[in-house]
Amino acid sequence: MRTGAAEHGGGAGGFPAPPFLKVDMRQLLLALGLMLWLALPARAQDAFTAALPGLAGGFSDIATSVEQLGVLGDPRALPVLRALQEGRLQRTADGRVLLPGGIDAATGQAADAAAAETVRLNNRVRQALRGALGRLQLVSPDAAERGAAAEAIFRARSAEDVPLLQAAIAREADAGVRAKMVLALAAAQLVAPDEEAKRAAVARLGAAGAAEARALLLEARASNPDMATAIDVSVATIDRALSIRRAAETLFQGLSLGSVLLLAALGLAVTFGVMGVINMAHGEFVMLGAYATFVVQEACRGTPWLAPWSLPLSVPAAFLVAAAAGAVLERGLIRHLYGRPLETLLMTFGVGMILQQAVRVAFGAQNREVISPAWMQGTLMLPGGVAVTQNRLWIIVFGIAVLLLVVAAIRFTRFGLEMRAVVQNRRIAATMGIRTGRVDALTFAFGSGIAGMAGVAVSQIDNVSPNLGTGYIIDSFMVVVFGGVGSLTGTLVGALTLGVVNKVLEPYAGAVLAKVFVLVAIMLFIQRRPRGLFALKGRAAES
Amino acid sequence: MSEPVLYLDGVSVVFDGFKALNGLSLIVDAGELRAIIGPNGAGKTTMMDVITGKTRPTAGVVRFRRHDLTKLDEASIANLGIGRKFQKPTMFDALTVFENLELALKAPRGPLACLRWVLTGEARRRIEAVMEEVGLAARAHDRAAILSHGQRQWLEIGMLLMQDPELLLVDEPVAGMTDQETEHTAALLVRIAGRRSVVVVEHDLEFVRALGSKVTVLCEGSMLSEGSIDHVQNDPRVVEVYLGR
Amino acid sequence: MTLRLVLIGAVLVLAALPALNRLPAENALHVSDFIVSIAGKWITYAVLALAIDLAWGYAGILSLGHGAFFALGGYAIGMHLMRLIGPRGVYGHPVLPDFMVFLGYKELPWYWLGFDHFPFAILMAMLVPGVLAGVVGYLAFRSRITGVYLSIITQALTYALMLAFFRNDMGFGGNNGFTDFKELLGMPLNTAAARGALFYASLLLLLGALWICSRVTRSKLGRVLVAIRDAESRARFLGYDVTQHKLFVFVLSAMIAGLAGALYVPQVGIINPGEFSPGNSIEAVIWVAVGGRGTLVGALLGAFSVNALKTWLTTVAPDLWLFALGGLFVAVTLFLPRGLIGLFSRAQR
Amino acid sequence: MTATSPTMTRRVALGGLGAALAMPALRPAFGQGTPIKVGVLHSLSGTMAISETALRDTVLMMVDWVNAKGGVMGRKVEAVVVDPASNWPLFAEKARELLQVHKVDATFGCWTSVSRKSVLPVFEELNGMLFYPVQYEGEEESRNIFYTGAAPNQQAIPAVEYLMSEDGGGAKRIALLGTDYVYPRTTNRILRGFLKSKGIGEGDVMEEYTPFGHSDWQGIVARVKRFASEGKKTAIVSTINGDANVPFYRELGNQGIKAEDLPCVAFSVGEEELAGIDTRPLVGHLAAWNYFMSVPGTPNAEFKQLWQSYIKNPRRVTNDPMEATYTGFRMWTQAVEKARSTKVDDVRAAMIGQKLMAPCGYEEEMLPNHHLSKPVLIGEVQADGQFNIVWKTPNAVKAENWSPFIPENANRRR
Repeated sequence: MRTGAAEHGGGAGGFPAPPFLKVDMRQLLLALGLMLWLALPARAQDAFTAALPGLAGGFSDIATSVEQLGVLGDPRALPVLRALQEGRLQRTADGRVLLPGGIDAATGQAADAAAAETVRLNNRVRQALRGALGRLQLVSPDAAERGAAAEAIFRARSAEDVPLLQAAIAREADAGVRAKMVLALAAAQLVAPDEEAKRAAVARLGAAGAAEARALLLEARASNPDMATAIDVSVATIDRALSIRRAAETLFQGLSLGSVLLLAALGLAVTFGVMGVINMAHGEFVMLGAYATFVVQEACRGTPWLAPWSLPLSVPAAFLVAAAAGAVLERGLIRHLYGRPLETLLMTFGVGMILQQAVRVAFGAQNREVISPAWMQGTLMLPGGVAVTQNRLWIIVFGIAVLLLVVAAIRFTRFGLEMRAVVQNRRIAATMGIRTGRVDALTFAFGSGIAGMAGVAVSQIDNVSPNLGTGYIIDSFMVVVFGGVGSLTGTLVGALTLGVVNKVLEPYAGAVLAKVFVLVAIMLFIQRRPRGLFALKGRAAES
Repeated sequence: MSEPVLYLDGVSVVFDGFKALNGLSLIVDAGELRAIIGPNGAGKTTMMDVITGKTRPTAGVVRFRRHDLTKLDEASIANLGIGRKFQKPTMFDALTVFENLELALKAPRGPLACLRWVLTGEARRRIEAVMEEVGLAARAHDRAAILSHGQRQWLEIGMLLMQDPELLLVDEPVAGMTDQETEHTAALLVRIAGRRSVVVVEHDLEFVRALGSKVTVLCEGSMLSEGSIDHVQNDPRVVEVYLGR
Repeated sequence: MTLRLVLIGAVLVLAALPALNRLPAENALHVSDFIVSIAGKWITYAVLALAIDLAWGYAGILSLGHGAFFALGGYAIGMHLMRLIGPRGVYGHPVLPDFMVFLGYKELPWYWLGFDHFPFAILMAMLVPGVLAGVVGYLAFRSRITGVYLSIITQALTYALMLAFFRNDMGFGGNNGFTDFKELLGMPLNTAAARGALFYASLLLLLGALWICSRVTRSKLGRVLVAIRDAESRARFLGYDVTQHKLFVFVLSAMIAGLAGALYVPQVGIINPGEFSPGNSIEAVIWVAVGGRGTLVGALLGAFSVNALKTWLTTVAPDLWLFALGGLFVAVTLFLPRGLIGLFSRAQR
Repeated sequence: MTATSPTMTRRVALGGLGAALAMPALRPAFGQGTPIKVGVLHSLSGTMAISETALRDTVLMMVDWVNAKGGVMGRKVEAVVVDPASNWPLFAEKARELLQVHKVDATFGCWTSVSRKSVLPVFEELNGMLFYPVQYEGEEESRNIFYTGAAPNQQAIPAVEYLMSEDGGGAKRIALLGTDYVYPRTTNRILRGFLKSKGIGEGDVMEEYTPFGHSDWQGIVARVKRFASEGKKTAIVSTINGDANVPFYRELGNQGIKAEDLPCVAFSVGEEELAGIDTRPLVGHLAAWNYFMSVPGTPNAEFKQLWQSYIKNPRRVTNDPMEATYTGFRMWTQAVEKARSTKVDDVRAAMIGQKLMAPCGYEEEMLPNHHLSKPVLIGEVQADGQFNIVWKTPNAVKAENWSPFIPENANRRR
């Protein structure tokens, strides 16, 4: 169900503009453009107005117009193209094109916008638009915008861009932007007729070591048979760089999968590892956490200054919701079954069924949308060109933070002390005045709450649906058993090992077989070490 | 002289750096009755565990006749002819007295053999005889779960008898027994010892005296003293660590 | 004794179902076609429950992967049924099943050979689960993996099999599995006669499984299993090789489950990897818990009552039945540790 | 007409109680005759509940709709709802129950192919009638099933043609990503045949399958990026099943794959699936369907209005399978009226040739092969989770359930 994004799309109010579209900047450019326009010869004015009606036509007309507007160098084109990109350009039935505010793009006069409709885009238009805007923005005073323009030209390159870029490079002061421009220049030179420049470009692209450069080189190889050897050398250079990067990325992917497993398993490491309770509803607690995230997000939606913080706010909320559910489950049901782990297992399976259906009835069976905040979107470039996705990076950080939190809670708090006391000797702990029932409830609530926090992370990468939990329960148990029941170190090492092994195997075996191999490997491993990697010795291992 | 039934030499067991047994050596001859005493944590139960295969020694030799016990699992060791009675009487609570004894009865132990097993008249007579001996004939069809502590001790001794082992390891057999029962148990063990070797671990010195056997004193995982009860009671080292307290 | 009488009565009623179905519809004793068609399925579930009870109720082996053995048996007979379709498939290939034609197989994979013979397929329906149980059981029991650890391992086993069977490249039809069966032993399926025959075959299997299980549980082996269940290490010190005994009963149980699966598939007309899903295995264990484990009658009672309840509730309360069923599982484990059968025996005392 | 609350409607289905309880006072009086029963066989729990509950609601909405109009042949229509719980053998059991116990005259149900395959023998044996509303792989034609979703030629092939066209970006290399089950496998096989006929070599096609509910797409998306770096314009064709799409699209967005560079066209992603995703990073990716909620025109406006007032939520989306359910239901009522009978054999005969101005804005017709003629629409994802229709066929396309791109269909038994 679409609840929130429709409001966003309407664009009337709270939707924050991406940074490069800041209004002041646009006005600045507009003013700059107008000044230049006044100084321009009449021929260009004609070409500009001549290109405009195409924007009111079909997609291919629009694309052609956009390309024309891009090469004209006419500053009036910039606001038109920008409006087009933002979906704010309108057209009327008689073929006039209107800027936002109902201004006729050709005349600059206010026009009747009543019957106008928005000009729609398709990918071909978007592609043309990117190249055109890139060319126009190469002179932008904003470095980030120039950088983006260089990247856009890199993708849209054509021979005509060569002089444009050469001029821009000469002007450029920012080293990072300059490097992008140099690369874009190489890309453009690759399709330009100058043979000498082309050879240099091949070498430069090879040194860049990027997958995009590789694509360009291979594309050029077909049309430049005489340069095949040089291109092959460059491609081989890129491939070498890429293979190292790929290994690093695989490692990151493994750690990322591992951190999700860690989060899902940490709560289980407490409830199963410390208390010996097999909670088959554990996955449902993760699900509750994800739904808590959704509810907090919805609650924050009305308050614009709060909305970006909904995800951090969800963490305590998810913890509390799942912990409360856990405490109720422990006090109400599980405590009657201590010492009967198998019955607990079956009973909690029934509880899981009930929780799932309850959420389905309350929230509907459809997926719920949890939006990633801007700081969790996109890719982060690490040194060496290793690309890591932001959301997964944050989940790794979150996983480590939760682990530290758990360790700290067990080591350094009164509750942790009482918990350890009860685990080691319930009777003696009771005689020393520890209310063991309360400690049991708190411990279980703590483990469940951690599962809830895992739900916050999972909501960023997976479906938020009533079935969410079922996908994590078996993996979590495998992590805990593999790592060693009752050992947090074991859970950490177990989760990360399984994640990395899975990701290393995946390209060779496929996603399914990789997982099957891992499961079989764990089963065999447990034959050798029935107590797991980091076996606890002594009393806890006896059960 | 015939070879010893049980031969332990330099046996050590280390748990997490703690030495439960420390170079223990012990020889038990055929038909011998041996009492073992020692303070808590002296390694008595660990020694039993090593002999019966529950715990693997870190170092040392453990032999039963010619068999190297360190290479065998519990079931194989039991089938060689070593029976064990636990400190805390352990049996199968869901089964009756009769069934517990039937399971202990020396017979083929494989699953198919058990499936085909038919209770012959002779086997029934043996079980009934043992039930008489341990005084549980009247409770033959009661589930073991409902027996009193003393009766459970007797049932476990009965199970030991049914196994017909060559070597009996008996851990604190008279805890929870009346004086009369204790005497009866002592007499029973002495009687058995003629034909079999018996190792008894016990705290109750009166009982040990009643056995009239050679006594080994363990302390901190190794042998402290060995000899008659009078000999060890007068050994100053024994007095210091054990009796003196 | 009373339980046995109830059991005999129940079997007689079951046996009479197809006959009662022939009565005119207005007769009070008339049983609808629908009941007859699902009763056959329930019987195979009951056999699965018996198999689980033998391992769990008597030997204390709580396998959360018995659904895997059931499904493997089903796949074995499913392969046979697929072979029997022959040139009647959509693409008219004389040997290859449709899905293989479709995925571009040129010839049958080696592991499909022999399944055109019914005795071979039935043998495989027992042997494949048996061998798998043997290997997994040997490894697990030898390493003394017990209790919840064993449950988790067996659950992972069925999960891994589910993932593997979902792959189309395995040659078992992927997610769609096998459907569109035509005949078995010369009888066209999807006729009342075939359903009757399969129903009685299932009933025979149930009786056979009951006989084997009670033969085991009433022998000394049964008492050894109980001994192992309650005090495994004590049984070892008595000289019982626990690994062997557990393995014996686990393999036997897997083979019974495999046979149940083999009769299940022709009756429901489909086998697909969903049968391996861990939830299915847990549900089957819960039938046993609901009925009362450690008594064979309890397993049967549980399988029939839970499935009847599920059939009824999924129609009368399609949105709420999970609450009812989940609540039942919770209530039974909390208040009726000995299951429904515990109610009866309590009443007897 | 939709004064009936969802809970009350449910109760009708639930207990089979009379309509008197649930229907408001201004309900028209029904003529003679017992109610006509329709079965609703959609999973309300388990993995498929995500997709199927909306279809259950659609059928209940249509039952209300037709009753408000005075029923069919003056008889009231009554829905029997069951929950097959995403369990395929249970689908077969419930189908049998609907037909034998509840004696329904028509059934609306199933989503996955395997559920349809599971109930097919039951419907054939008991001569029932099933309306199947989801796009599927074809290669089937049962006299007891009416397929109101798309066959592959009504979805997949036009979409790929579009990708290869100038407007679509002129793709020369295609990555086929799918969930490992029969619909993606078949569709991709058909597409491979099609691509070959268009001169695209084996080396320029990548095919990868993942399990249901696959949630970790990092590796696969990275591999697709690498596949795209071979110097030819590349596009992704996704037959990824519903649930796995959310993590897949999140990964696409996060790895910075822009639709301009590497467009992804999906066949199983509709408005409902997008409702679980932040679509802003995905603008420009494509989907091919026979209906989008954004289709202009009166039939669609009516359909949307009907749905949103029934479900009492003005923001609930409609999607293609819902439209197919709607179309199937209306055609069924037309056919019953035409045949003046609810008997399966009569209605089946009357169904062929039924026409309806469907919400997709085209007139659809039930063909003798039990499939519909349907238009093909290609939409681009917009920031608000709706689709912007960028291409459509001029007319409704006839369904080819036996694809000419599968060579084995030549020696198919008829």
